[in-house]
Amino acid sequence: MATITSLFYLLSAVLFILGLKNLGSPKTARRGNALAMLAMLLAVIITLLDQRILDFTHIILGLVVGSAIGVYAAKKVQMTAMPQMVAIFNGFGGGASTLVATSEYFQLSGATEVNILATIALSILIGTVTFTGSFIAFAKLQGIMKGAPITFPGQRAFNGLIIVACIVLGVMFTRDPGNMTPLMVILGLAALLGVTSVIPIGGADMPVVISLLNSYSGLAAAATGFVISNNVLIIGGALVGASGLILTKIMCVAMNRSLGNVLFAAVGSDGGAASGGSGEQKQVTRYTADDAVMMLDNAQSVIIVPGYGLAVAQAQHVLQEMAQLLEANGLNVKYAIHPVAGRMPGHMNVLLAEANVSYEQLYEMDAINDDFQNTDIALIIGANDVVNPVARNKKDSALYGMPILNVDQARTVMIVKRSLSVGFAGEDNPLFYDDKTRMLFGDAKKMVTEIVQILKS
Amino acid sequence: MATITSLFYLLSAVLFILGLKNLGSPKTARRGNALAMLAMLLAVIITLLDQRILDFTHIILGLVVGSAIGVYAAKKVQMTAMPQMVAIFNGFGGGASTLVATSEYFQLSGATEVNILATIALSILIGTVTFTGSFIAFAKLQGIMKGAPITFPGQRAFNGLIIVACIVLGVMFTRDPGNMTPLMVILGLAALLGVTSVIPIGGADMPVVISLLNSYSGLAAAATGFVISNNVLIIGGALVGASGLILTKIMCVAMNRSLGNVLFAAVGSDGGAASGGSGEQKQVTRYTADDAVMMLDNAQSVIIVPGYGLAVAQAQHVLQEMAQLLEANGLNVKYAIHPVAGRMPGHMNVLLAEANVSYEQLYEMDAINDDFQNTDIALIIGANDVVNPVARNKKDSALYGMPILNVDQARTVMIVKRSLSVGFAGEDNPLFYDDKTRMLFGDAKKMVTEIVQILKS
Amino acid sequence: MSDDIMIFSIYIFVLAIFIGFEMITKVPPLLHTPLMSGSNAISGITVVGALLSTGAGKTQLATILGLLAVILATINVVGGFMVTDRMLHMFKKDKK
Amino acid sequence: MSDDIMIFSIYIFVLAIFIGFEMITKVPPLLHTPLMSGSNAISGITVVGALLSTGAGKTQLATILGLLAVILATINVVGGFMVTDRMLHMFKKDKK
Amino acid sequence: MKIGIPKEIENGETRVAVIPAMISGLINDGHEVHIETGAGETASFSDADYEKKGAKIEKNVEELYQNAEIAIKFQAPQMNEAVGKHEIDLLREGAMLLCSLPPATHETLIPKLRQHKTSCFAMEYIPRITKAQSMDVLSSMSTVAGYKAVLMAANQLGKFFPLLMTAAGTIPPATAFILGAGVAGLQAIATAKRLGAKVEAFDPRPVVKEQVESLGGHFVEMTMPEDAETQGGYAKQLSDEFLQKEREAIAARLPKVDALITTAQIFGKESPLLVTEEMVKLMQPGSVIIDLAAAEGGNCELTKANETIEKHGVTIIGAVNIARLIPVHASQMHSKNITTLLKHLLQNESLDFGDEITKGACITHEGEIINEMVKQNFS
Amino acid sequence: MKIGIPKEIENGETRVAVIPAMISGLINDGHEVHIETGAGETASFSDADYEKKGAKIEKNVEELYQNAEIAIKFQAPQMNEAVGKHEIDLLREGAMLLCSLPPATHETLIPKLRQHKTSCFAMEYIPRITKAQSMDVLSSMSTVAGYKAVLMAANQLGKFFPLLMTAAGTIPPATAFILGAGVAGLQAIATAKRLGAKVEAFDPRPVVKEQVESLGGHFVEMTMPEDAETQGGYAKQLSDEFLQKEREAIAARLPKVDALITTAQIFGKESPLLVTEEMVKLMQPGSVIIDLAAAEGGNCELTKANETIEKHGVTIIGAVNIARLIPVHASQMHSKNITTLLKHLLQNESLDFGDEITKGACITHEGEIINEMVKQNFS
Ligand SMILES: NC(=O)c1ccc[n+]([C@@H]2O[C@H](COP(=O)([O-])OP(=O)(O)OC[C@H]3O[C@@H](n4cnc5c(N)ncnc54)[C@H](OP(=O)(O)O)[C@@H]3O)[C@@H](O)[C@H]2O)c1
Ligand SMILES: NC(=O)c1ccc[n+]([C@@H]2O[C@H](COP(=O)([O-])OP(=O)(O)OC[C@H]3O[C@@H](n4cnc5c(N)ncnc54)[C@H](OP(=O)(O)O)[C@@H]3O)[C@@H](O)[C@H]2O)c1
Ligand SMILES: NC(=O)c1ccc[n+]([C@@H]2O[C@H](COP(=O)([O-])OP(=O)(O)OC[C@H]3O[C@@H](n4cnc5c(N)ncnc54)[C@H](O)[C@@H]3O)[C@@H](O)[C@H]2O)c1
Ligand SMILES: NC(=O)c1ccc[n+]([C@@H]2O[C@H](COP(=O)([O-])OP(=O)(O)OC[C@H]3O[C@@H](n4cnc5c(N)ncnc54)[C@H](O)[C@@H]3O)[C@@H](O)[C@H]2O)c1
Repeated sequence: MATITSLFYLLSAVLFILGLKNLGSPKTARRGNALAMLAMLLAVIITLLDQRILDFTHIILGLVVGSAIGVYAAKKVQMTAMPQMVAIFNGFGGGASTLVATSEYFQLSGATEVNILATIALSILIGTVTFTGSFIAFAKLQGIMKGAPITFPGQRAFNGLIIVACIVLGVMFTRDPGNMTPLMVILGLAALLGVTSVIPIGGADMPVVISLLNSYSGLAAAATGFVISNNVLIIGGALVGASGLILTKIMCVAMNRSLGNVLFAAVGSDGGAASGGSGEQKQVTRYTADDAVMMLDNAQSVIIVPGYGLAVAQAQHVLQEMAQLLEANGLNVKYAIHPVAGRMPGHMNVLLAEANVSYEQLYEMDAINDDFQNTDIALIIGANDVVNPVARNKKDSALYGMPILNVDQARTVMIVKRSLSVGFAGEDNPLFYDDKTRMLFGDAKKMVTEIVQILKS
Repeated sequence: MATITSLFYLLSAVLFILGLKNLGSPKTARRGNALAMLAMLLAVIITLLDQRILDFTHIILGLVVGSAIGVYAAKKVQMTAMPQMVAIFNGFGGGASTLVATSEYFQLSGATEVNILATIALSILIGTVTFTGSFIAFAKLQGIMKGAPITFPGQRAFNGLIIVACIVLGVMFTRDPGNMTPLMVILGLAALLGVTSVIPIGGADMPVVISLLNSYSGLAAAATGFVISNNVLIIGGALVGASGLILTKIMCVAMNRSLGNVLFAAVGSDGGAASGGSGEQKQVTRYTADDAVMMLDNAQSVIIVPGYGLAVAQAQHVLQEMAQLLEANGLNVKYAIHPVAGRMPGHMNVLLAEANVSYEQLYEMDAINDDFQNTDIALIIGANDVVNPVARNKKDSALYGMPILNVDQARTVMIVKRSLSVGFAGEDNPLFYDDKTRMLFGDAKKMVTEIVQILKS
Repeated sequence: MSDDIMIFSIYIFVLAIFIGFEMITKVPPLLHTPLMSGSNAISGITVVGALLSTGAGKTQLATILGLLAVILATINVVGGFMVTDRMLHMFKKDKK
Repeated sequence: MSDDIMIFSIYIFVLAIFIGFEMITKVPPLLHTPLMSGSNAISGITVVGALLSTGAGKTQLATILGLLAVILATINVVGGFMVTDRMLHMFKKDKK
Repeated sequence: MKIGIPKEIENGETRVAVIPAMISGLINDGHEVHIETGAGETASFSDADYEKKGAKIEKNVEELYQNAEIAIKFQAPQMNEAVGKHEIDLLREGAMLLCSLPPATHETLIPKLRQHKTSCFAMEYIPRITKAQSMDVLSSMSTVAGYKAVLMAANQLGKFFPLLMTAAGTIPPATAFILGAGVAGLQAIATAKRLGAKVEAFDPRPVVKEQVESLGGHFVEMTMPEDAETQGGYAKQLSDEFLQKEREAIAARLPKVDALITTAQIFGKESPLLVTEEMVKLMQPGSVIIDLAAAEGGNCELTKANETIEKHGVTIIGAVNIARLIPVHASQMHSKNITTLLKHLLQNESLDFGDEITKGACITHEGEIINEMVKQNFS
Repeated sequence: MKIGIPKEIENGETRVAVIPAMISGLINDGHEVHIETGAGETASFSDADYEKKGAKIEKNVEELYQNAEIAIKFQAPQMNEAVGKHEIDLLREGAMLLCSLPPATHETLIPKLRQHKTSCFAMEYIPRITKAQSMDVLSSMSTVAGYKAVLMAANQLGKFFPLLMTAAGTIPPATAFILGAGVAGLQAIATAKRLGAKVEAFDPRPVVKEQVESLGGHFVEMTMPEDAETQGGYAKQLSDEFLQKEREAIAARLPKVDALITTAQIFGKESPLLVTEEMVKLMQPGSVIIDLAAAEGGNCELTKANETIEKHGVTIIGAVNIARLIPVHASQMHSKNITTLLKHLLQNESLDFGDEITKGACITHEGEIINEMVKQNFS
């Protein structure tokens, strides 16, 4: 019987592995989630069949209550509040690990091996840090707590001290498991550590912290697995522990930060990369080539708006390659040519002709300006003035009165340029800070080449 | 003590994993091999420290003799004979597994669990199939045995029958472990199975078979691990078993075959894809874009020879991108333009100018023909007649007397075209079958694009 | 827990860690949150421990703690998977 | 071998299989033979079993078989790693 | 209002101020359009084309002028020999006149315009600001000229422009050297590059380097004693010291240049002398110089406006107004420019001299000189 | 041997048979080269350039011919009005003559050549086989002509070739239609494409479609009643039925064509009539036709060889020998072709009429007609 159970747990573990693998790639993510759900269901069912379970009342109560809350929360939460929801769920997971370990402690009978005791302490430590840490992250994101870093002198030393204390207490605990004081102190210190290690981190960095805490909660689960000698816990926990760490690293890389910098530098503020205007902080949405491809994958139509930057980067050939790939993927691709794009009349025409873009794909401003509103993506490559909305309404602007391309009517605007700096007319461009705009910072040739590569793979 | 040993074995297992991972990518392969060696050394040392070992004489004898033979063989073997050497080593590995299992059988004392017995039988079965199968593969490759498939009616049914018989015998054995006859019959049948399952496979497909047998020998080692309850054997064996299977699949894909087709179709003949001339089989070396990049990575100079196929494929833009990447990697890149490449005077010039290839990189035939001999790679893209050596010496050829580019003086010649078909003049091109020529079959644009992608990643 | 089992558990842990490292290689930023959420739900596997603690409940305290654990873990699991699914749904919305 | 240990061994085996599958993804054809050779050398890990069989040799026969096993496995290991190294060396030859 | 479009009378003019396609727009704006018979002929537009769009064909030019509240011309007014009267004298008192009015004509024409109380708007005085780009006839004609200059050079040269590696030997690419990379210069760079020449360029404005390179041209660097860029896109008369250095740098390249296209102009001033006779001698026999600055004295010492001469084996084309050699499209662009200006001027009830464009473009109005620059020069 | 290179006397000829750069090669092969004074002038090569390479300048053309064992000319021999003698009569008895000898000249020239026992080798009769590509002067001159034809068309057209989207409106691209995609046609396609035109092309040989597309041109399909390709790269005289269909297909495109370049030729025959007067009327006023087949009657009914005419608003250029408008490089290519032929002819002690090229190119030798095709036509 135990053998059969074990083998089913193994099956569950295998499904977790497959689920996680599939979750990591856009095409299979939904299947991955389904596999992971299946794995969880299987694990729960096997467990319920375990002969050690004597009483089902509490179990059913717990499952029903938990499911109800889970479903409610998941349905109610707004898309924009996803990160904090994940944070709070994560906290619950960590809390659960602490509770299980504590519960197991109270069920210990007679002499117990050191390793069981040690993993109990470890499980409580990690679980509780995850619990309180996640709640701080939640509070910061939800606005309950100030997003800005909260620091006090000696913070890092203080945190270090807590960890040392926990280790000492842990050793004390394994020496004299009967005395539960050290365990409770560990619990308390861990709760404190969760708070003190998250408060110095800024709101903008919270997603990274949540990912890290997620990794912790996996480790907590694995530790619990050691406590109750259950392999599926060990495997599931270890998977999450490891993949969470990798994900954390990936997220740091995407932000151009190191993990150490995120955790200890206390620089995160509310916005993403902000700049431009005088004084007031404006926010832009940064995208990577990967994001762009994901958007393009889900779009049906794209209008490409080339500008002087395309010419400077000499990106016309690769742009044409990208357009061809997109067309092969079933997108409707057009080019919108503003009459004064570039630095001489017909500048864009020369470039695009060189790259063999068919004349049929080129539209002059008047012919295409009404199409933007029915277009999924306006992809602006090295243009600036010709899409600058100040031309419409800022009377004192040098651009005022010049007709522009209505890119802002497209569902999404993606802009490839190297920075937030101005174009020929020297006017700041509010489009960069628009809600529907995504900035792809980089040299046009490099960025489009990246997109092409991803489209191909 | 046992705990420590186990942990060291774990370390060894981890090193194996890292070693294997590194072995799979060109940049890290040598490090991977070193890590795997280290892992093996560690495993052997830990084992030697095992207190169960009472007598070292045989061990030392075995290690010394084995090492001597191994070193000798590894030093003597010619590069071209590598596949058969791997086959024979692999056979020895399988044989060793069989011997260990047999030895363990003779050391069994008292009642033994079914699972031990079952794994002994399994280990012997797989190990022996590997052993004899590898030797047949060796014999075929070395020319000791005819490379062509050897088939007899009912071969597959016969092999199936052997497997069924082995299972029956295995069950018998676990029922009455004292009776060693079933085990010995299994051994005999396995030996036969190794032979009968490899002889119908042609010489050209042998590398795939060796890879598959390699996977088997991993599984045999894992089975042995179960027999002696040793995790490092289980892990190491499982790693090889799984990765060997994947590699086998990759190799099949590279040959455009399915594994089933390789194992059962009995089509493999001596050559690779051969074609062309009348009757006599000529052999070409096929390369993939990956191979090409590996060669380019290790080269210092490349001369690109464009021809009419470049124009047809409109691959000029991506070719220029490739050249730029190669230059960025430190290669010396030149273009050699044959006076009549393409279909009109200056055809290549128009194309390459459109792609913004600098005039300084273009060399006319007379200016570059002497450079080929000092060039690592001549990369021919969609050209044919202009590099056809029959122009030099085949008097009755339409090309005879036309000066050609001396690409055959380069160290390696790589040719991108879609097939082995002829060019404008309708003459077969013996260069395709030259020893130093590698054919990259495919549309020029697609192939060069692939190369670009790999160069970038 | 015997030393043997401990050792085996460590083997399993280490191997699972390796798998975890290998599974995730290149994730587009838009998938960061869903992936985090999904793997967070997986870490709710601790529900198995909670069930055993509660069900086997040798003391009242242990059972209560176990019950709490079941509730928290279930929220994590159920909410986590559902939220992930919602997020993943979103990405498909434009493809008509 | 107890059932428990058998189960654990199976876990380890399965996890290791997964790792094996994941490790190798895209291998350029030129690396096929070296990779095969290198992983073949790894499968010579059976030498550990051979050493134990020989060293613990409870019967003459077992010892002899073990000795043979040691020899074969050692050839596999030593020869395999060396040959792999030679092949890998080759690829670097042009880089002066 | 009543718009009159006379036929251009300047010798060699082929363009027409407004093409048929633009007539409908004017009529939609409530105007009545009269056009002199045959006005579009040289640009391949027939009277019938105009009539189809709603214009009225007028045979008598005197009547055309007399009826017109607004007269639209391409070139500056001049003596109409056929009727023996100056075009300004043909105008109604106080009429509006849209045309070109280059600085050189001011001395004779402005007094006449003031006298007739003509509201004269000159295309070249429209401020070169972003929102006026669609009225910028200088840019339009420079675009045509830059393109045409390269065609003329390629057509004149006894060599190929592109590199050709053929069975009959290798033809090296021609080298085109473009002096001045304004609108015309950039277009010349792009066109020469398209045809496959090696293209080099120089301009004293440092921002231009990137622009030249964005077209695949090679920017020739030279040490410059001063920053040469001024507000509004005009280059100021550069110091003699600078020009001396520049000439040295140019001379160094000339032996390898097959086609030299010079476009260096300074609005309202004589063009800078960039190529002396000595320098022409450095060029290979058979080379070509297209001097787009010919009208303002030329960038080359030997240039004769409107003439093609050969000296020291080099052909020198004094290219004046060569946009007229592409009459169809030059007229199309001009029509767009001038009608956009008209629309701008008439957007309010009355002319709004608070408006930058209206004020800048207006030379005379009710007998006064309006444009500040002209006023200063004139007094 | 003694080589003599006279100055070309044909009216309008600018090219020279051998350029200075090729003289050294001839001298290295042991020849002595005499060239008539001023022979290279029109191609920008001075006597000094030739002397530098070792040629001797000869003032007296009669002496030049009398001393020459081998005479090398570009054009077919003709009456030299200056000395009052026919060039063949100037030749030494039994001399070798390398030149052009188009079929139309045969009737008058071959008897003279036989009479003087001239070993005459005609460039256009070199078999168009792979190894003779470096002697193929037809390909060389077609290359020049194809390029030049586009320049002429672009220069003549009152429109832009490329598409331009500007502040002064959008200039649509010109459409260039190339009939016949042989060497000249392909070069024209490439050049027009470079300049930014929309390019369409047609040729009855089906293999040409891929070639046109490899240059970015659009191949116009038409249903063809017969396969039109024959051995050796020549198109045979196509049936009337085919030509009728072809004209219909062409007519369907003409209203949108701005520049029509026709290159359809059938060696030794009159060129096929592809564009009738009716069809010309379909074209827009201002359009251009460059007829490269003008010398052999032209592909357009209205074509007048060597003339530029305007009819129905369309300019039709009867382009004969326009390679001479790029004298430098046309001469360079010809030099390479003709010296390669000479080298080939002299590679053995005596002329080897077993050799395909020697036999093919030789029109007359010791009084006999050698080339099979000529022999047949002549008897
Ligand atoms: N067409 C004409 O005839 C003509 C003539 C004269 C002036 N103009 C003026 O030029 C302007 C044209 O507008 P536009 O939108 O085409 O150009 P723009 O407003 O000058 O903006 C070009 C943008 O391209 C970006 N860029 C430069 N190099 C890049 C690179 N390598 N990769 C990616 N991005 C790059 C720059 O931003 P980063 O620095 O952040 O990358 C810059 O903001 C108008 O103001 C027009 O009036 C036009
Ligand atoms: N330059 C001139 O003026 C001129 C004029 C007339 C004739 N020719 C003749 O043309 C020939 C030119 O020699 P060449 O070496 O340039 O060309 P070629 O000998 O005609 O060979 C071109 C090769 O390109 C390959 N190809 C075609 N499409 C391809 C694609 N999409 N991707 C990859 N490969 C493709 C074809 O092989 P697959 O089908 O296997 O892909 C073909 O063998 C000479 O014989 C010359 O005499 C030249
Ligand atoms: N804001 C706008 O929208 C707008 C509109 C039109 C033009 N412009 C700008 O104005 C610039 C000039 O316009 P343009 O083409 O009418 O100029 P232009 O015809 O007056 O002069 C041509 C060029 O000659 C150059 N030049 C002057 N002295 C020279 C010398 N000694 N040597 C070499 N070159 C010399 C000038 O720098 C200029 O680039 C344009 O390039 C453009 O950037 C801007
Ligand atoms: N083997 C070689 O090396 C070599 C050398 C030179 C040329 N060639 C081949 O010969 C071909 C023709 O050479 P060419 O340019 O001297 O030919 P050409 O000047 O004799 O004729 C020009 C073109 O006119 C076309 N034509 C004939 N009748 C036509 C009609 N009714 N409508 C439209 N087009 C018509 C022909 O097909 C040919 O393409 C070349 O394209 C080339 O492929 C081969």
